[in-house]
Amino acid sequence: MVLEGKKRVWEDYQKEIANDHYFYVRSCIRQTFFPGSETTFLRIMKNDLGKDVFEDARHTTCTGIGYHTDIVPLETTMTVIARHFALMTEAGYVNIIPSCVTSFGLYTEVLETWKHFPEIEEKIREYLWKATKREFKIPENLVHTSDIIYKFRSQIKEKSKVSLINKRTGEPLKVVEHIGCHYSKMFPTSGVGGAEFPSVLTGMIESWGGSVIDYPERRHCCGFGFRQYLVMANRGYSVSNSKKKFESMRPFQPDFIVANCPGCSMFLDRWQYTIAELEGVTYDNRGMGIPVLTYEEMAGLVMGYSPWELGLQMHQVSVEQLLDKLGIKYDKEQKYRGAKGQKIGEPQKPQFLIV
Amino acid sequence: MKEWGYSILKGRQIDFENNDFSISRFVELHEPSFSWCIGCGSCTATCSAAKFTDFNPRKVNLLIQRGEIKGIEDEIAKCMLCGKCQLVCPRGINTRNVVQNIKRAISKSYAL
Amino acid sequence: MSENKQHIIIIGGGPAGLEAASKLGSAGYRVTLFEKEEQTGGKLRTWYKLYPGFRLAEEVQDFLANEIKINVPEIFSNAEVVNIIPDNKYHTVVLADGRSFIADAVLIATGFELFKGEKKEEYGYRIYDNVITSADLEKKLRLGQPLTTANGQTPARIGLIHCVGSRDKKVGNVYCSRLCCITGVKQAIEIKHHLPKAEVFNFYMDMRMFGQNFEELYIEAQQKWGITFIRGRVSEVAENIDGSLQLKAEDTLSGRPIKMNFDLVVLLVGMVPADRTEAIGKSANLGFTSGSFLASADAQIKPNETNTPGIFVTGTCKEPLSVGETLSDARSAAVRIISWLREKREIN
Amino acid sequence: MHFNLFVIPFMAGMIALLILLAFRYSQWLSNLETGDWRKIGSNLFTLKTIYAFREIFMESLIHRKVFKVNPLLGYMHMSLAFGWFMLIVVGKFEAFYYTGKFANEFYYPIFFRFFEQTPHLSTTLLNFNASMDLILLVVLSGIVVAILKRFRPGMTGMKKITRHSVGDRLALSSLWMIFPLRLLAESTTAGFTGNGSFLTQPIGNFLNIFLPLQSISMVFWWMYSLALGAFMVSIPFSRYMHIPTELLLILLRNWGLKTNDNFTGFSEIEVQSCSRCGICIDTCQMNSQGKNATTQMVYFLRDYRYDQLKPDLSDNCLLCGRCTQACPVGIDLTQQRVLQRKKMTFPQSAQFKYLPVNQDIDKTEVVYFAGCMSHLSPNISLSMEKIFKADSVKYLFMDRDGSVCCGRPLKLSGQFEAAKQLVENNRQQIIASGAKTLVTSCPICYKSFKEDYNLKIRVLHHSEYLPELISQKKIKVLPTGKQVVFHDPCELGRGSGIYEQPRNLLKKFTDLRPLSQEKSDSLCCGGSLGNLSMDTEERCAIQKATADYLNSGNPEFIATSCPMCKKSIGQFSVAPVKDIAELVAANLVKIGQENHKLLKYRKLQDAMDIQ
Repeated sequence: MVLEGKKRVWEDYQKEIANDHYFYVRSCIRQTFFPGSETTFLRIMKNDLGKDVFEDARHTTCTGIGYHTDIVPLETTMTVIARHFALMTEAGYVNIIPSCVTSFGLYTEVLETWKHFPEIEEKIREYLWKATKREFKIPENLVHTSDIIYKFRSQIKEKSKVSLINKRTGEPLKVVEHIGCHYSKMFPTSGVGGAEFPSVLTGMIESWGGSVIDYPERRHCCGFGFRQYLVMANRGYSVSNSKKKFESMRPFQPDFIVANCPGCSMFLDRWQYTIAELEGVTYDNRGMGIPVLTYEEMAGLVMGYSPWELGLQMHQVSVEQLLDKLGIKYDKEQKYRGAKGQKIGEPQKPQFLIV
Repeated sequence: MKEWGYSILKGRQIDFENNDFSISRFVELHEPSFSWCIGCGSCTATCSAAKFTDFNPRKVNLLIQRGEIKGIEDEIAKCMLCGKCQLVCPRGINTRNVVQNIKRAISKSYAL
Repeated sequence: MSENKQHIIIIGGGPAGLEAASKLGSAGYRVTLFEKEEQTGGKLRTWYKLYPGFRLAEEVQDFLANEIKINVPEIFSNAEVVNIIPDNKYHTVVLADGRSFIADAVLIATGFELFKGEKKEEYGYRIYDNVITSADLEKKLRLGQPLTTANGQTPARIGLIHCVGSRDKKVGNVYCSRLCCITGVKQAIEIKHHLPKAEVFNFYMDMRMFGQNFEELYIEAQQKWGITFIRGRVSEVAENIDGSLQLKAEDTLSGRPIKMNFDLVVLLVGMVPADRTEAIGKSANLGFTSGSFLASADAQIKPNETNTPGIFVTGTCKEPLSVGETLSDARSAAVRIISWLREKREIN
Repeated sequence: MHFNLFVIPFMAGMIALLILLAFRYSQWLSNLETGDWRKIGSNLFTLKTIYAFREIFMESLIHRKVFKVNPLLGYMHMSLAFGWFMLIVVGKFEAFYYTGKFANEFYYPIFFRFFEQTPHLSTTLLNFNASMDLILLVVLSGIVVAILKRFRPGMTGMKKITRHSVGDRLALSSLWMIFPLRLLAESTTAGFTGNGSFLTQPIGNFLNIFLPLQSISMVFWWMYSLALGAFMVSIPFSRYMHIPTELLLILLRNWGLKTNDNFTGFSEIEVQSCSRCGICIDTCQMNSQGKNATTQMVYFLRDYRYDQLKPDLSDNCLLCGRCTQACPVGIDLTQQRVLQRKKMTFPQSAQFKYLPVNQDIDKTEVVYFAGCMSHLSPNISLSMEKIFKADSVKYLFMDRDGSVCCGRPLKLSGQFEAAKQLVENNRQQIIASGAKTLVTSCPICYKSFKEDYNLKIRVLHHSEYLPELISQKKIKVLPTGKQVVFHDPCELGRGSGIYEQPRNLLKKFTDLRPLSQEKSDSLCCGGSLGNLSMDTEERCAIQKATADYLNSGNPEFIATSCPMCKKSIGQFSVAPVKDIAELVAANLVKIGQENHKLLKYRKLQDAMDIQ
């Protein structure tokens, strides 16, 4: 691997990321399965970096799931997104930062469409007006929230308490970075580092002390695929894709996986359990699986936040093995306790996967 | 065991590194023209058997070369050995001997 | 400039420029040739052997150099032409250092560059250690370097990817570079010359074996050298933990995706016009093809003329051509320039 | 009692040979089919046995057929076989005359000159003596030819000599040694006793000048006996097994036995009767045109005998039948090849359940089966249809929409069971059509229909059917006067014995010219479905050579009656190659309208020429 070559590619794919004053749009999947991640993002942005991040509780789904499953027509999707832009405009913001990679992709797609077909934009403005009596301005800056963390990776590094280094060996942790397909595969220029060698997560991992694994199936989809997952009979297709990735990363013995897409984080985590139960296989050497983090969780750990405040107990593959490597102290007792210290109940133990 | 309602699929990808080339090697040894195919498809177009069933001599040849030999036995059994394919092959492939050697490779007694 | 000798300027000292220069020189014209490099010879200087007969590129270089010696045109090396100022009677050719020259006719023979392999990011050229281009391979062979992987091992399996930068709208080149196919066949055989035990696979979209003995060489590659041709464009290259490469393509003839490992991958990069061709062409008000090559006035009957009278084109600045075709085209250009200059003199 | 220790090697060899022969013969005979024994029983005491002995004399001793092919090679075989036979017979009579009793020690006549060293006085004995020397001279001359042939194969007309195994070489060397040693033994004895004749005596006298013959001669008698013994013992393990086996073969064959679809004891006897004369190598086009002299029947049978037969060799044969026709021993070589392929075939290799079973077939008079190959030469079936229509006969074109193969290609490849599936499918359809006549355009199919289908209706190739139509005045063809040569398709000619019908048909309306190699001697077109492993270049070489041969007299047309032959020859032929069906169809005239339509048909014909 010639790193210089990658850097050259990265230079070609740099994009403008606004410095402050963001209108934040949450993700359906992330807020459901990794609610701690979004909290962490806001906490880092507001408390640690002192940025202005605004969110409006009235914002809805972007309809991405419905759109990609052919349930919601494009005009509806565009109108819903236009409403988000209107909420942003009304709040006096120009920079929009979706938490979801699919939303990010969809926003990008909509803006690109309008750029080439202004008449469609006009039509959507009309629809939105008819439906809600709202108006909007096109966002000046649209980036994904992982782009924001990428932008401030050095500041986070400065304030960090933990490095992505194996405390016991002193070696950098080997990290698999997984980029959501909708981040840059549709519009390579809209992703940091492009579509083939995206550097948004690589940038974070490397500046926080870890090393990135470039394994053969790195580019491959996690397998989520809305249509595939939503219909039970098709889930075999979904899990097979994840399995392909795990098999490919296995020889590299990664310490953990990090993804910038909520769906990917979810499926790379959960499917490890499913594969273990179906076939009796895990892709680490100890039968425990490879821990999967969202980039917010990774940043939170680096910032020294408590793993249970980050919501790491919500993961299927247990993260304790990773916390031990990082040298992070944690209280086992606190894992399944709520904010007020009450017991929230423990999940059932899987048959094969060791937790 | 739980009822999952789905299972992990093998996929359609030709996994070259883990495929079985025993038939391919055997046929190539005994009939080198086996690997001269350029995929024009005239054999399949003229094939007597292909007129009646889903049989594609070009594809059988190719899949064996790629080491994809699952179910090849049933496929090759469809050949009537009439020899029309050999008459139309532009590369001069000895198609009947290819078929013959595929069968020979499959049958255990002549595997070596 | 002598009164009765008409003056022709040739831009580019590759095979096309040299061949036209010697032919025009032997016809008694005053010929001035500008070569941007230190030496003439163009890409021939970096190529090892030529298809389909495996003749040394060096021999053609020698042939051209000999011809030039006999017909003594004036050659300026390290002379980069920046633009042409066309005029009714004489055209002015301006060099980068500010000097300018006038001529009755100008022949553009600026040639080609090879498509930059790194533009096809998914193939990882200059990122993965064991991905090289066809030009890199030629260089290795010409210098007599052993064919090894980056860590000095003898590669057991080598893959050649056709159409890199050609027939590819995504990189802006919809045209067929047409010579990469036969180059792929030639190089596959050359690899077998050096590494008889290696397995060689070519991934192609179409095999365009248009030239004399090209198809025969393709057959030889299959039958004598056991080279495998897989119809399918490689979608991506990735690196395995041991530095070998995983290729993904569709084996379109079986209708199935295929995944294979290779120790060395060669990208058969296509031809694109040389960097300065566009600027020179624009300065002389010339037309361009879809691939930004210089357009002929007419593909059938005016292959070497342009839409600016007195400015001619030859060689690979107008389309991808083989060495043999380039030399023929240069001769054709020379003949056309001679007849055009005669007509011009008669009118005057 | 005549005895000397040196006779022991000979006697031991002789006894060993007899035991081994008895053992092997009983093995083969026990593998005969029951029907075979019935045939033997009913033919044993008939003239057939006498014919058999006549054939044994003509072929095993005189080698008439070899003589026909090549006189020098024939002489070699005859001088050895007949000469040796005569040495034994005359020697026996000599001993009988000398001792006055018929029963002597077995070895006594053979070593007569050792035991009877007194010079003869009676004229009869002197004549006997001279005869024996003469016969020995003849045999020795044969040996000389054999040795020369071994080192200069060209001189006997053989292009390639058979390659021998180690065992064969031992047998061959001992055989070559026998008669020179006999000459030396008798000459050295004559040298000091004077019991020799015109050959042995002068040599003996000459040697006596400088050699102590009395002591030396014993050495030669020993060596002579040893050579004889060695040869006897090596017979069952070498190609010389053919000598005793061929006698048995001729008897059995004359009693009506032949090799069918199963490999029986008789087939084994056929295999063992091969003398490896190598005539099959010369006659084989794969050798003469394809430059392949490694696959012929002589090698095939040798490899089989030594249990070393490989599919690649077995599959590499055109099955054209030229060698069978030429084989001086009369072995059904083509069938031998097919049966070995059958032995080497793979179980459950084919499955044709996908074939349509169409019982709902229109009843018809004639069912027409074009055959797979005709589909690649469609003008043949078009012509046949035109003829059927001219005849106004009700016919069914059975394989119009894609053909189910007749099964013969599979059978030729050895896959008898697979072929049966196809046979059964087609058979049902043919029966369901209710036709009284089956006509086919493909000789390959024809042979299959004839031999494997067990049809109760008439089966005709169109070369039989068309002349029938003409003689019954159902169709009429216009004479063209064109010069035509006829190429016999292997499966039709040698395979099915149809030589005259197509010729008679052509003579009716063309100027049919003879060829030097025709009928049973005709060349194979090279297209052959029988050969599985021959490469395309070699195939093309044969196709081209045959095409060149047929074109050598510059005919206006080359006529044939097989789609495969038409295609094979057509690729390389200067003159247009036409199936006789095409020629008939193109020159067809409606009965009663000959003059009226004459001009139009002439024009058609010219158009055909151009084409």
